[in-house]
Amino acid sequence: MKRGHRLEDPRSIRKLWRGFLVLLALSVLAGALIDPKPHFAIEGWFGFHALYGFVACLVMIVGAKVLGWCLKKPDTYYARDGHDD
Amino acid sequence: MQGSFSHFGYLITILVMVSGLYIVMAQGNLIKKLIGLSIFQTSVYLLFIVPGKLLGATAPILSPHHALYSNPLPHVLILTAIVVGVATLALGLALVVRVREAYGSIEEDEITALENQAAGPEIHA
Amino acid sequence: MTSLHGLVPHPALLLIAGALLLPLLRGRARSVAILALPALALAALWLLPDGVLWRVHWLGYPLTPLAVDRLSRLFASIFLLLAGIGGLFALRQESRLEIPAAYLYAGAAVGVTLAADLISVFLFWECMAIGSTLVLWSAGTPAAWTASRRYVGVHLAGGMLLFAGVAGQILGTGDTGFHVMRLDSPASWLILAGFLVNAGAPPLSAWLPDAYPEASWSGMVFLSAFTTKTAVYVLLRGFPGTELLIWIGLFMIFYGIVYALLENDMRRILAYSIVNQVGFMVTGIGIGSEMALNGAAAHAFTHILYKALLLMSAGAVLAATGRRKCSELGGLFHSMPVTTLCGIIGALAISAFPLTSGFVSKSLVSQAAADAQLQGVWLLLAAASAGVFLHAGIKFPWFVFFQKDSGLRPADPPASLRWAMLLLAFLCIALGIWPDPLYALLPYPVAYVPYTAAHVVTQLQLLLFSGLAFFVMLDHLRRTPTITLDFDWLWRVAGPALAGVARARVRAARARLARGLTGLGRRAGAWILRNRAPDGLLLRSWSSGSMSLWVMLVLMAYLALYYLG
Amino acid sequence: MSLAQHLPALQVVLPLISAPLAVLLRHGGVAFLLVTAGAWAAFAAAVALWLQVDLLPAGGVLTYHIGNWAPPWGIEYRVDRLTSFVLVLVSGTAALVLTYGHASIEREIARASHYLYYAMFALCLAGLLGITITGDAFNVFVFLEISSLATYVLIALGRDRRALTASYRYLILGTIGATFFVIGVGFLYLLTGTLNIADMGARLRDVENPRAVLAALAFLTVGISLKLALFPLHQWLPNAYTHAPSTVTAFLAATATKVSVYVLIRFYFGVFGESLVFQRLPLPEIMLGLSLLALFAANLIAVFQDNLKRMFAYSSVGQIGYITLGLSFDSVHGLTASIVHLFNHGVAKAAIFLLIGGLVLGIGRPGAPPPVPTFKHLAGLARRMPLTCLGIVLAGLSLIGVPGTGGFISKWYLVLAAMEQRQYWLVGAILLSSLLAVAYVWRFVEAAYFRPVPGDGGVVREAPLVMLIPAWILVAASIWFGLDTSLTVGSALDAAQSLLRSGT
Repeated sequence: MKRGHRLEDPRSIRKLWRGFLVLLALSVLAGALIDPKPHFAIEGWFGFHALYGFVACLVMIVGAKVLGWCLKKPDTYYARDGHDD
Repeated sequence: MQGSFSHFGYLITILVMVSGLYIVMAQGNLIKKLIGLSIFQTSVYLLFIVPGKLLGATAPILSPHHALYSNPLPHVLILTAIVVGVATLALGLALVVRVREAYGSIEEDEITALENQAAGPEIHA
Repeated sequence: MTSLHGLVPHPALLLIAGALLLPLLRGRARSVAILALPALALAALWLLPDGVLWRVHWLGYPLTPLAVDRLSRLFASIFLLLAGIGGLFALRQESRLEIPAAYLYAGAAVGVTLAADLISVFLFWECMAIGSTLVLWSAGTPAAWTASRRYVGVHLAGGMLLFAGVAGQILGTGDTGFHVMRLDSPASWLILAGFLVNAGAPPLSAWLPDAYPEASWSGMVFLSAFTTKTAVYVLLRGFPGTELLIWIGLFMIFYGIVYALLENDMRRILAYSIVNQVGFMVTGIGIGSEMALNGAAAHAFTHILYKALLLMSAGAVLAATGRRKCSELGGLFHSMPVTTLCGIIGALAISAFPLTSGFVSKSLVSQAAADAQLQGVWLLLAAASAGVFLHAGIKFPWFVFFQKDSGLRPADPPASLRWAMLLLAFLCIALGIWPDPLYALLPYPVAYVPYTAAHVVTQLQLLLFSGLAFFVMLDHLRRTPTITLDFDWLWRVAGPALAGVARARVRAARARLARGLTGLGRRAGAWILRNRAPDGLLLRSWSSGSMSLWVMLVLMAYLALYYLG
Repeated sequence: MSLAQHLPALQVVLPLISAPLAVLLRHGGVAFLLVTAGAWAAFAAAVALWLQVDLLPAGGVLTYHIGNWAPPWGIEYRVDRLTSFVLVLVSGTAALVLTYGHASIEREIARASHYLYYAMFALCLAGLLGITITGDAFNVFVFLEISSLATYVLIALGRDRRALTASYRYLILGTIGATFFVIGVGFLYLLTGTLNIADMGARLRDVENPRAVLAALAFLTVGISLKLALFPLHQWLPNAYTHAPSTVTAFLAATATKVSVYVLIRFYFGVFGESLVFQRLPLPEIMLGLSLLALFAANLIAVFQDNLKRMFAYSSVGQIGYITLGLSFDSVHGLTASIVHLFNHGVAKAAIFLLIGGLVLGIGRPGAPPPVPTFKHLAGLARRMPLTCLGIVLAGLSLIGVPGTGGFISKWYLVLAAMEQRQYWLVGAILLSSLLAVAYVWRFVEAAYFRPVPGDGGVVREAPLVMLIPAWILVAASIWFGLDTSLTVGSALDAAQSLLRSGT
């Protein structure tokens, strides 16, 4: 506990990353082994969900960023001018 | 002839009514206002009495010499109304005396100024 | 009424009566009462048979304040369950107002679910607004106070819409019963609008993240559970299959995700995610198939549990550190292992990870969208699932418990709080592994198996890769001490600003008007008196003189209108 | 049995004779006992009459011929459902206010004039009861003036010198109003040759001169509107309510304007409803416009008041808007709303003004003249006068129309009436105007509950029980009549149905 927790050790973080990537790969490969039973044609594509999840998140993050540029204010915004009264 | 007379009565009534109301509106002096109010009330007495009066008729006392009687009811009513009017006037005058004691004036604009002064921002209307 | 259930009290009224008596109790008696009240009410609920149990007449209308069916039993049960666990969590709350207020609030929510006529629904609905406002007040901070004013304003407005709608509906149909409605009259639109305000639907959604985070560390647990879920319940009963709701729900889903991504305050993140989750339910109601409605109901059930769990962990952090902003938190896992664990379980459940309760309920909704061949909706729901993992599933625990070390070392909360969290965490996992009891409670029979290999694998792919996206984009998600403007800007800034301008205008106008009237009075006086008194007698007697003038004016107006009309 | 037969006369006579007795005995305490006993007796008579009317078939009327002169020549007292409803309200409020008033009067009125206060109160009560019960149009005028003259004196008894000018202005306006009323009655008398209200309605059907009927209608409407403080003829009311002694304010707010509304209903639906011109007039439109003005303008002005009594006085003007709005619909639901609101608002307002009386007593220093209750005094008051503040808030909820309070019931029927006529915008207006009520009640809550107690707050005590109990009875009533509506709505519906049935 003196110099940080073992979870904060850079080495274990690297290990965690590796484990995570392996998990990702496994989940995609597992997709090949099962019958996807698609509701829609698009679902049948190999690794569709993985790709879709990733891309959708990117789009949402970027979208939020764009919105943030327009609408972000310091968190003292309402308190500042006494609007909050 | 009779018709124009009754109209004449109404005209007088209206004239008295309007002038009484006008005095109430236009005068700032509290006593003059009360006078106006009394004049205004008087018009009502006329309003009731005038149609009760028939030309050539007499007071409603049963008598073999007369066939035509005035309607007594309006007179009775107006007696009551006169009592009410006197009471109102008396009360109004008593109030004016008290107002004079409290404010040292019976001019309404001066009183209003004093009131607003005392009340500060409290009075809006 | 002769049989046993005639002796069973109305669960909602039982809880409300208890709430009103609670302030009289002190010490151990109070603690026992807090825990026993919801339990008694729950027992009462389950002793009641299905069907209409109470009929009363009020204002000449037949009311049915107590009627039980599968749907109402489901919602009433979860409300009472949560009231009890929330009471356990809030046992150490210093504010003596909060738990009575919360029980009043919970009781009213239960009352809504058990009422089978519109008037009773409305009465309990307003009671709920009062209870929730009191919960918010009991936080006792100036911020909570000002937020509660905005909150109560929105809810009164919503209540008015509902009131107008209910009155119109009863007058239009002559029926007070609360049944499925079609959007074919102004009244039903008003009712829908009133319901949607409480659901946190746009454009009035901002009240939720504005108000809830200002509640006390325990107050927000109560707030998260009842208002929005009661709205889901009434939508389920009143407007199933209304297509408009699909689009409103989808908007709420993505609104919640995007705003939560931008948010820095951990409790506001969770508040946005309430909107997001309610969006799933509203979408389900909009789809309207049996499976979708089951999904919406089940999701409301599980959501109440895991959202309460998340908010309890956030509340524990707040109570221990006094901080709410992600930019000031981090590394708390060192000293708060139980809280961290519970927060993670809640986060996994809200993300619908396999083996958690969210998985078994959310799947119902997306399966229903797929069954209805709504490909667009289905795709958006899938993206939304990924988004939920992004903003609530990873972001909340990561920034609060991990990321950089903030140096804070608060201890885990006291036993009553820990037990409340562990109980909820257990329920989240248990329902995830063994969903059959939940499925058995749903309004329609369930023939759905969530744990197929395909479903588990695809869901894992979706979630894991959104996790990847999170860590890849971590730099872009750095927390800044900012807030994001929302519709509430309209009434927090624009409204007061306009009012300020208007006030100045009105003041000027009043001066102008006074001048104008003065002039008019002068002219009128001069006109009446011909050349007398240049300074206008009418003005001088402004007070009683003007009053009499008004009398004359009104008389003239009447006469003129009568003779012309 | 003979006593029961004479109940209608006793109803008025009992308080009436207590007035001269009080003056003759010249002792405050004795006068208090006498007049209070008279008021309770009147209340008992009102309840007994209520029960008698209850025994009659629907729409039945009890009549009593004064001096055994048969109507339409003699003066007739008529008691139907609506009459007995208003009688119960007026006499009940009077009894409670008098019982409450002793402690408050001690502080607010010089001891030497106590017996006069009680005498005037008794006269005012007798006048109001007389207006309600009599079936003779001119008799209404006489009783109206009896109650008005007593009211002017009562208002002038306020400690503040502004009470004098308020009373004077009310005297001028009230007299104009009463005179207008009597002018209207005069026209009707000329047209029909009768003063009996019921008879008048029947004979008006055959009158061929609509212009004179219109004039009568206009004068009566304006005259009564003045007394009931319909916007914009309300200007006498705020000052009168503000500066009068607390008990007087409470009594007037609950009864005087309400009785005027009752007279308006009697004449509109009982007399003019029979005539042919009534249906062709833009009367509902005018009434509607003025009521809406009252709802918004008066309620808005109320929000910005600094003086608590003045705020609730303006709120009264606004609330009267609801009552006249109900009349303007000219439908059973609308009329029901008016009658119910007349009752519910009377109860809630009386409660509020009584509690404010206690509040004035609590914040005042002993010996000093009673202070003007402004928002400055309210800061943190809830902690020191919890019962008073809670009571005001609860009664305030009824003003807002929160479900579960009396105010909700009246709003409900108003909304129903508006929807019946497909005037949805009016529903919005009604609901929006209740938000204004929220605003001023909220101001009270904020000041009393959330502002810190000022450092130099002085000693503040809760009002004495003798004041709290009557006030809380009224508070409880305003809640009770929101839950159990069989009395209020039941009788209002009855009354509305019979009024409209006879009308068209």
